[in-house]
Amino acid sequence: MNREMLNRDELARKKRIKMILSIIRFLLIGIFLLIFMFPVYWIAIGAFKVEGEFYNFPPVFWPSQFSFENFERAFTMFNGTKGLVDSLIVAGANTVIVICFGVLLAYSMGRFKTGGDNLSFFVISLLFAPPVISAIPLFMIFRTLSMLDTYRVLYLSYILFNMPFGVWIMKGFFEDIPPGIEHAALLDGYSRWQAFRKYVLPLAVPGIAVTALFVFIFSWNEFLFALIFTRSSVETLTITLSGMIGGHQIHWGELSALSLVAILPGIILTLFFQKYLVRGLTFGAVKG
Amino acid sequence: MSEYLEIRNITKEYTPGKGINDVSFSCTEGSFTVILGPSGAGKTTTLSVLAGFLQTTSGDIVMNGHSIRNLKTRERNVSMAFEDYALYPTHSIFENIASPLRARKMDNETISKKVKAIAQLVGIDEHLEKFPSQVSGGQKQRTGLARCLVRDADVYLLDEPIAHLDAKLRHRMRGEFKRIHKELGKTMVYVSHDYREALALADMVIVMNKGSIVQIGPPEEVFSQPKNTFVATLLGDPPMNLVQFDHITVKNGTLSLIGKDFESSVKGCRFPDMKADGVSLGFRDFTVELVAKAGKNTIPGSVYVFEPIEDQIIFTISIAENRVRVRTPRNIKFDLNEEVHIKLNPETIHLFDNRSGDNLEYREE
Amino acid sequence: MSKLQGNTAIQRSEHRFAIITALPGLIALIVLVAGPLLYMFFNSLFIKTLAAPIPPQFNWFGNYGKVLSDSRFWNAFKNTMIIMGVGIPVQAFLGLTIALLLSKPFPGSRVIVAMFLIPVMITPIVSGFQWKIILNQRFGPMNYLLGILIGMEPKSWLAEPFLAMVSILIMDTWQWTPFVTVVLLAGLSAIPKQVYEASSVDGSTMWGTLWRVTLPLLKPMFTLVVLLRIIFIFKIFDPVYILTGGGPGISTETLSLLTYITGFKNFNVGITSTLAVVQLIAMVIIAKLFMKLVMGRKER
Amino acid sequence: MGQVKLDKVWKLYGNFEAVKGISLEIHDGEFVSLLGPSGCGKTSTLRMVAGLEEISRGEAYIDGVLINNLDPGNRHVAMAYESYALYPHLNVFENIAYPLRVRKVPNAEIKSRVEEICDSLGISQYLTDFPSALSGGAQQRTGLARALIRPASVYLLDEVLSHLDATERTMLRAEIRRIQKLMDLTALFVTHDQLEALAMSDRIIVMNDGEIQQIGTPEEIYDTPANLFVAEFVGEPPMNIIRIQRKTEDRKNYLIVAGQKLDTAKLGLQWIPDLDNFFLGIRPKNINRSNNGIDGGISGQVHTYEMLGDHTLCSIDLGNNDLVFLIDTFDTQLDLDQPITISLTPENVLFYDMNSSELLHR
Repeated sequence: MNREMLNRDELARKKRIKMILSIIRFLLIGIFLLIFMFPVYWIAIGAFKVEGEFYNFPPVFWPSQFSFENFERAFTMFNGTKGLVDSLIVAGANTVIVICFGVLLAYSMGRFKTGGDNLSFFVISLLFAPPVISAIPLFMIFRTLSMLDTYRVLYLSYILFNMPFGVWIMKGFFEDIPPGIEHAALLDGYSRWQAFRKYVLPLAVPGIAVTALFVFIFSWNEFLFALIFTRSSVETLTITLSGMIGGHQIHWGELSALSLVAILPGIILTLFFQKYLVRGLTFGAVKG
Repeated sequence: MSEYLEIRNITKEYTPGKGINDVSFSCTEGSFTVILGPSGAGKTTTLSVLAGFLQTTSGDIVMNGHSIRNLKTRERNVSMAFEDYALYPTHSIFENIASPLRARKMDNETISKKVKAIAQLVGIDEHLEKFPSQVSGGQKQRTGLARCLVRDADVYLLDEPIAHLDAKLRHRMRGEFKRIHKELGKTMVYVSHDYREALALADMVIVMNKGSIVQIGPPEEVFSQPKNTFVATLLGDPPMNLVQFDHITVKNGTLSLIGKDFESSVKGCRFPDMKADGVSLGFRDFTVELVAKAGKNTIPGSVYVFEPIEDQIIFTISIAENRVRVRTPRNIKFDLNEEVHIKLNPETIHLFDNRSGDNLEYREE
Repeated sequence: MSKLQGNTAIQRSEHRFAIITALPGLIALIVLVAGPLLYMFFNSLFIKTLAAPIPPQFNWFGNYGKVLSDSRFWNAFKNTMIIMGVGIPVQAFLGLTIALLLSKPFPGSRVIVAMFLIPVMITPIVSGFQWKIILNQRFGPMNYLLGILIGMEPKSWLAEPFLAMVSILIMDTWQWTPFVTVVLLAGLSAIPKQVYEASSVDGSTMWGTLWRVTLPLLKPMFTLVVLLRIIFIFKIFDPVYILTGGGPGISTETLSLLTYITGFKNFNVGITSTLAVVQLIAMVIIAKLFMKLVMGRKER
Repeated sequence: MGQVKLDKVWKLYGNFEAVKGISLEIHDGEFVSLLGPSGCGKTSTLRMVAGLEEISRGEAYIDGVLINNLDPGNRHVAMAYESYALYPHLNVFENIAYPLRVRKVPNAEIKSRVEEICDSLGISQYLTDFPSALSGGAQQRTGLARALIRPASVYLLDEVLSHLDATERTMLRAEIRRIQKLMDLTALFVTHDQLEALAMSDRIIVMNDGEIQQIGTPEEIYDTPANLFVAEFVGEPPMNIIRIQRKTEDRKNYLIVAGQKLDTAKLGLQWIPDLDNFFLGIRPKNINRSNNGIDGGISGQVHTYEMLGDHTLCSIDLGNNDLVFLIDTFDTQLDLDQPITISLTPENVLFYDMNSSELLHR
């Protein structure tokens, strides 16, 4: 009986320690979450502040009233609408090009090892190279072709970083599809091309769709090439944003409002495609 | 019956450990051939060469009198079931089975009729509307089998078609295969690593190891007259026992065995007179008896361990460095490390050369 | 490659299929990507500028010598190294801590992890801009919060060289620690549960298991994440451009920023191309390491 | 010392009852198997003994000490795992040495003890290899060595043979049994393979649905399964279970089997249950092919047959797809659908209740 009592005590003590540990754990998670979410919160809250609240000290952590006038002004007075539309055009066109050209190359590399390790290495090197290093030669070529400040110049130049990315990631998706599927289709009496169209491509659709989303967001977020290759007739969202910070007076409210719009696609990808996000960001090295 | 499918001296150089080397065999029309071997033996490579996924480095494949070596997979009219099923995840079970018929542009009515008939034969007819991800492993395997059998092919290739089923289902499917083959009467080549499937199903067994053919023969022959120690230990559970001896002599049907610490002799053997060094004696667990005292045709050993299995006991006996397994009735009792004697049956023992592993009395016909 | 070297008709047709499917993408890659890179290498051998209509002058490898002896290049190199040398260890430590906190799933943990990840996919120039607000000397919340929490005097974060570098490190750490966390989380989830159980039955304590089992098994993931961070820091441009613009002076100028300024503020084509080639070579070496790492893992 | 006692132990996962109040005892030096299909609660039971799962209700004792609240490391148990659970970053030597390193045993002693245990398990040549370079058999030997290297009250073996190929499995099976007997270890072994349980155990505990179905020696379990579950689970091929209807005419008992009327006396049965409907259980080995024409035979036709070397396994269709299996050493070739007559060995016939599925005794 005595021994049992001892055991009861010990059990209670263990339960207590376990509880304290888990409280500390969740407290720490909460603190980290707070820190990492704060900048995003600050943008979001800033978008709804009225003009004067920006210059208050201590800063306003919760606006007295939520106003939509920053959004209104960002879209009407600060070129926000053009930025939005141009970003959609450029990112959309680039995504279509990269996926259409990339899918077949990725399939060929993934299934037939076309080009072997050398081509893989070539693609991955391009993927890792800082875009700024291609800016000068591209600028000179585009200038010679009189393509500066057009839509074409952007969605073509974005191929530079998006094509290696798309090909590399989709290659991984095709490698995940067992070759037995095609063997079975060949035995059934289909040609290579039919086997690809009828059985392999449908299987790869989810992977291709997520890759497309990535490519779209990378184009959407792009700033450097847009800064160098376009001037006034084309103006993507990132340029609109940087324009707002460059002048004599920074329009904090409108900037926050437009920033909030700009980061939405990325946030959506993060929240709904978490599994693929890790795979994409590690270039397929971690399969989420 | 003529040779329907002939494989002539096929060699496939491939990544190390996966190729096949100078493989030749033939199948008569309507026969059931089982290629038996451990993993890495080249069984699947052989099938892939027959199906046309892999191209031979040299050699020829002749079907019905014509070489098919230079035909593409879809021109060969062979059908195949895969070990990992290789079903199309984006299509229903029905469409999976219908796929070979769709490729041949058959009309919907014929397709529906044929698919339903074959689905019933393999027992998957209740799941036709489902998708591969919604059915069990056994049902996937049946689907793959149905897709393979639904069309009229010259040869059916079956790659470990029941390997992933649980023991009870595997046992049942083995029986079903026999009936399906009888019903369809088609030429089938079946790959397996399980000797039971080979013994139970085959007209002819082809034993492969490391990319080469080791022995070809009817199942009973491969079991009772193994060409070498590899075949002897591949077939049977437990595998054939082997005991190594330094010298042996045979004279007038008396086999004298000389080991490290002991000598024995077996009278009444069918072996011709000979003298040899480094020979293994082979016998199966159910052909010998365990006795307490040395006597005629016995060899001594000690009990390493004993395991009761069902209504029998399997004794593992140490004979010098060798361990052999002997099956006895349940009433035989010996203790751990106790000395015992194995009484051999001179009719059912084999002699193998230690170095080459060859059966000393095996003759190629 | 060996699979494609066919001699039979079938193999030739397979080969043809592989090439035809690869061709469109390959041409796009070569024309748009490889072409300019070759042109860039060609340019790096000339004294050439867009600022004045002077004919280009062939200079062998003179530009390379000039770049490698330029103190501004070494300053940018040093700054890039500082971001790597300080940022990556800090992020690795923080990332591991958070990964360990999150490693045991709890209700809602997936959502929490997803929220943590938001900084990674934020438009880079927006992250530069938001930190510009937060670190604002007069009305930014950073000075306010540090003031009430630890009683620190308000600092002019972006105006002093040292603090400007700290600001960039804070921004980079904010944006990339969550990335480190999820990669390590993936690594943690790949460690079989039974290994931990074996360790506890074997009598090891929680800390002992962390040191003897968890950390050694996470090593490949650490290597991967460090390699990827090095690549990303080489590329970093937008947020630094917005937050400090390389300033004050050139105290936070990175290699990417220097390349941009040389090319599009000073219009010096030859030197810019040279800078670009140097960075490309560094990347090729890192790509080789990455391939080895990824391929090596596949074999296991 | 090595005794385990479970007293009405429960494992609950939310509302799911994985283990339903089982009680059992394992004696010193005994090898006991927990046998059952997956999901029967056998692994949960083992993990509760190891301390890897909390005991929801009831009490567990090792050597008389209540262990409910002890950490796994303090229970005097050692364990080997189905998937080996080796430390991938440590070589074979360090894997085996791990429990000793944790206990801060001096290096020299570690070295000699590791070498000794590796010798007896035949893995001395792998000491510097990493687990990923080893065959399944060598990995499992390493796992066993890690468990055996330190003295424990009870050794817990969780499906340790199920990932190995047939040859390695039979070899290791014999070696575990030998080491256990020679060193007089107490072992609790979890398996779903009835053959392993029969071969290795002193006693077998058959579990299903979180409850104990039968506890007994291998002979008892095989010869007289306590209910239909055990009867069908133990034995390969499983016991034939035949639905029987009893009829009494002219004070003679008749059994109706698949529509065939059979005379009890001629079947040689000493006793039959006093019920109208019940099941008859008979092992395939105890069915004989009788010569045609003998009374008391059951007739049917060959459904399939397989010659498996030393024996032939044959399934007989008694009509209505009621299949029975029999094992024999036929010399003659059989044909599919060939008519055949079979008889049962009377002393091996068992009867089971139709409702409770329990064994019926005289």
